[in-house]
Amino acid sequence: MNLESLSRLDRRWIFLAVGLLVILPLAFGFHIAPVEPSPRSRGFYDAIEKLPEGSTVLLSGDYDPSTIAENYPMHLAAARHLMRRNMKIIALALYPAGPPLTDQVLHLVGAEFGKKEGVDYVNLGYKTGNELVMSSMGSSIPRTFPVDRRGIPVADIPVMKGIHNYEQFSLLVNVSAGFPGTKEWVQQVVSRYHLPMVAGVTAVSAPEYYPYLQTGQLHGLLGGMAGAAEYEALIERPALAMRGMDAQSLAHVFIALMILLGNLAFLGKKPARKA
Amino acid sequence: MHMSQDIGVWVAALLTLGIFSFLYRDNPVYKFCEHLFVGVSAGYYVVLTYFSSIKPNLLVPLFGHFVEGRNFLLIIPFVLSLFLFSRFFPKGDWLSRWSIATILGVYPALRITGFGQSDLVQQVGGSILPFWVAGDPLTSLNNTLLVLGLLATLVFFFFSKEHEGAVGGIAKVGVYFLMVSFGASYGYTVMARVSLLVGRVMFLLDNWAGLVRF
Amino acid sequence: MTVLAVFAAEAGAFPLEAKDTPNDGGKSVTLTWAPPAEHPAHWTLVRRERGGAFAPVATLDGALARYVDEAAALTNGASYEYQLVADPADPPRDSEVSLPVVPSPDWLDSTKANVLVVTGLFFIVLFFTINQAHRGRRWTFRKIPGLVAIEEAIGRATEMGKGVLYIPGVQDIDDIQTIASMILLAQVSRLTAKYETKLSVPTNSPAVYTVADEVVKSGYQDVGRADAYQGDMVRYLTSEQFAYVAAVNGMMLRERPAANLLLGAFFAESLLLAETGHSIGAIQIAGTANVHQMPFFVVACDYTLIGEEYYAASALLSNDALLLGSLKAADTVKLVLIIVIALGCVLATLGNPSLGNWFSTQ
Amino acid sequence: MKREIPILITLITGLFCLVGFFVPHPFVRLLYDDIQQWVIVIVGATYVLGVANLLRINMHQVSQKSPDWPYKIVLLAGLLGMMAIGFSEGVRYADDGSKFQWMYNRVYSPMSATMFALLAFFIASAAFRAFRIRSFEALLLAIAAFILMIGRVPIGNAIHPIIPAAADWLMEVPQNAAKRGILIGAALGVMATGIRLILGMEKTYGSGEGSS
Repeated sequence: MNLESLSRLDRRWIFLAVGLLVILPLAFGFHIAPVEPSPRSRGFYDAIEKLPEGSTVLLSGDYDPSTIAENYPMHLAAARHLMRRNMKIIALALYPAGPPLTDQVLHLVGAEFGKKEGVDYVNLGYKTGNELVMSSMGSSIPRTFPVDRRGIPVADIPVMKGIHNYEQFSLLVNVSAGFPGTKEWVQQVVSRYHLPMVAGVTAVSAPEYYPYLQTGQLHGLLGGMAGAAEYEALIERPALAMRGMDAQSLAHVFIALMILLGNLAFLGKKPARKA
Repeated sequence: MHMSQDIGVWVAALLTLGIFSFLYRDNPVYKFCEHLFVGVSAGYYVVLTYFSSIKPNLLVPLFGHFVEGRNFLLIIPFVLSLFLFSRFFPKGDWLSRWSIATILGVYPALRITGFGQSDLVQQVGGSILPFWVAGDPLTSLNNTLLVLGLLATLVFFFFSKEHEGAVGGIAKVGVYFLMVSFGASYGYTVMARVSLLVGRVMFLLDNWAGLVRF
Repeated sequence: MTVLAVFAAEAGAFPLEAKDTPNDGGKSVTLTWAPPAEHPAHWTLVRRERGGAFAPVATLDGALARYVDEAAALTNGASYEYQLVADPADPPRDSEVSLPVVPSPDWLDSTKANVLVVTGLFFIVLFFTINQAHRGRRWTFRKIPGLVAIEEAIGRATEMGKGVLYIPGVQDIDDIQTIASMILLAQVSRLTAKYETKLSVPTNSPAVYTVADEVVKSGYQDVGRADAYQGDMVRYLTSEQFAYVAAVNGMMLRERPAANLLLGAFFAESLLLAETGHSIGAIQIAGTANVHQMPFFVVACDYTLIGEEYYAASALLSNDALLLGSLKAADTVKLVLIIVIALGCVLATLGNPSLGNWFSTQ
Repeated sequence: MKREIPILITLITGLFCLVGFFVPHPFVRLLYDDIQQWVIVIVGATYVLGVANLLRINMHQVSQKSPDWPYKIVLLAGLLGMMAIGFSEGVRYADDGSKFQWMYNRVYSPMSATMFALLAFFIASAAFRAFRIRSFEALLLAIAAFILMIGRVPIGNAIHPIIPAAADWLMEVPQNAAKRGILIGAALGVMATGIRLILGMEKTYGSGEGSS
């Protein structure tokens, strides 16, 4: 096959190759390389690790099923890490389709560690208003969230006792897919109320949060499924993300090759036009 | 290998494959799934919004605990929320502008202070770094590069001067930094999209086909 | 024995500092203390209004060193005294009674002073430049290569006898990027009218359709070619994201436009549209402020208006005093920031980090 | 009057929220807190309005037998069915075993998760067909993309530990510098637009038909 015809290749062949490269390593589970935590994932881990046991933590799961593959593993791992260290978790979700995922995470991990809903953790659910909800919580959390996801008044929930605003939290753990999410929490809460924060985010949005890391507005960052895998390695609890890393690696190499091949085919076709 | 016996898993798997059929081309199965998705998600939003915002933050305090605290003031958002629906009546839609006007006041204000503090003031503060840190040449180099890259980028986005001479040269450096950052974004986007596919394949292989346990 | 116990309490007593909580809305007192090395399991915090009797406020963990009393019972302007009472009481390790404290609300949160100063200065510059622009002042701005390229692309489409496809993004008309796109569309439609080139504008929202149609119609009228305007130049396709992409890609493959203009807010569809446009060999010019999508445009398009360049292009074309004044104000502040950062870095290198600290809010 | 009252409302709510950031005194804060609570509810109502609108448009399309109208029936069935299930279950809609959650887990969630998984395929094809390295700028972009793509996954570390280290440095220094430049510029843009909106200077471009 010469380069000329390569450039006219039906793209559905590429689709097929991508599909196989993802399916095969998952189906047959071979192992390419171990996961090495990056400094940013370590920052996320350390921020939770150095909190005194029994602190109260705000866990905001701002994502929905469209990014479940990236965000759910980090949400799960964060909940495991927090419950292992006996933190009290106040959870919420500012994506409409987020609260059921928070329920799933908290119920699953709560059962693993024998934690009780209402006593050790609560899911406040969803509230309309995006970043306005964050700002309003700074004035009063019970007023912003009068009831939890199950309709129980927060005054009757033991874990909510004494929670008025951000003053009572030691850390904000945010799992974010975009808007509203990490950027808005930094803008409305971290900078304003000086609450320390770590974030686990989709890979698409990760690069734009690096400026917040350097200034200390974020103490740690998990970027995408790879970040989640690194965090799973740190808490020594391999799960979904680590098992996805082989397929992920192969697909990355394939796409890099596609860029190279595409440019070779293009060179073969006609001289480059100046940009 | 144990294919799932759960009808729910089958529904989920068939809908997943229905969406993937778009890869072959746009087709009726995909169209069916897409419309079902839009309908179900809209229905979901209404139920969720009612139970998580409208009922606990408006109806219960307003009609159940009218005299407590400042609850009586909730009559204002109650009326403004009703006004929103005035646009379904040909002559009443000016009323809905009152409701929109409250939203149009609050969000820009939140953004002005939010962006002003965290994306402007704080970022300027974070960029004021020493070019030389005693005994740490690597940090010194990184600080210098970070500051120069930022300044060059700002010069590129400076529109009051033609990009000629020294300014043009600095702006060009700014473009180089921008291109590196776009490359990073490209790499991360590839990672994100592949992960989502990995997630779906895991669902099909595990929950549906029962081939592997993840 | 009694004498001894009193003596022990005196010896063990440690100071308790009570202060009105700074930068707050009042009704709040911040208490700080250094807990004795062998602290009891708990403290009972007691409070009295001056002249009254002590009453318990809260039970605190013995290891704490700080507590903020925000009880609803506090009154601004009243004077209070506090004491920590050891629990269990034996051995007695109570704190001294604090000096009287008067909670009061503040008019300015001093930790936000830097934000106030920077925001305030920016707005002053902004109102000044907008006012100047309203009075007819026009500044010179740099050329934007992507903007020049749009005219060239339309010219080339004309030479080739092919059309121009204009995709105004996928956000609704209330999005600022879509509004900017409408300003650019006005200019593009004037050019296609002048050159008698076919223009297609597929939209994904009825509201964008309405505005875009109006913009194109008046563009054709502006250059006296109302006769060349056709009702099907602007079309509403569908609001569903991927269905819209599939439909627009279909249009590209059928109509084979010589120029693709992708100007507006784009999300995941950016790479699908740019790929198809690239495959039919069209000149592609893209502009968006969505940073995530920039890489796909940069590699597949001939020109890309990057972020602010995109807004600047629309401001320059609009000749609108508000937009031009805002552009000039942002430029002025950027120049100030460049100087401040450079100066701050030099000072920091010389060992004086005060400028950086002033900007820090963490 | 019809024109002035909305402008006045925007001005008052906007200024309260702006000033409330800097002034903690209850004189400002009480109403500042109230306004935020009110708008949370009003935003909720706009969601309901949006769905009512969707319902109206699609019913109209079905009755007009416009192209693709059978699909609009699917859409309407999904919408009304989901609402019927949710409201009939009442506050138990959120419980783990409810029918509403079944619909979420088995219908909504898989389709939502799959929509963007499609992009993995498209991104590979676009990499081959529309990633042209035809300038120095594009070359820089490509090199950064390569280092990130390989360095961010375990295979990079397996090839050589310098690759993930290079990826980290790239993210923290050059990419950080450029992103911060974009961030600062964008902040100025948002702030300028924001104050123009609050003060009623912004032309509401087609806002009448904008959200209808």
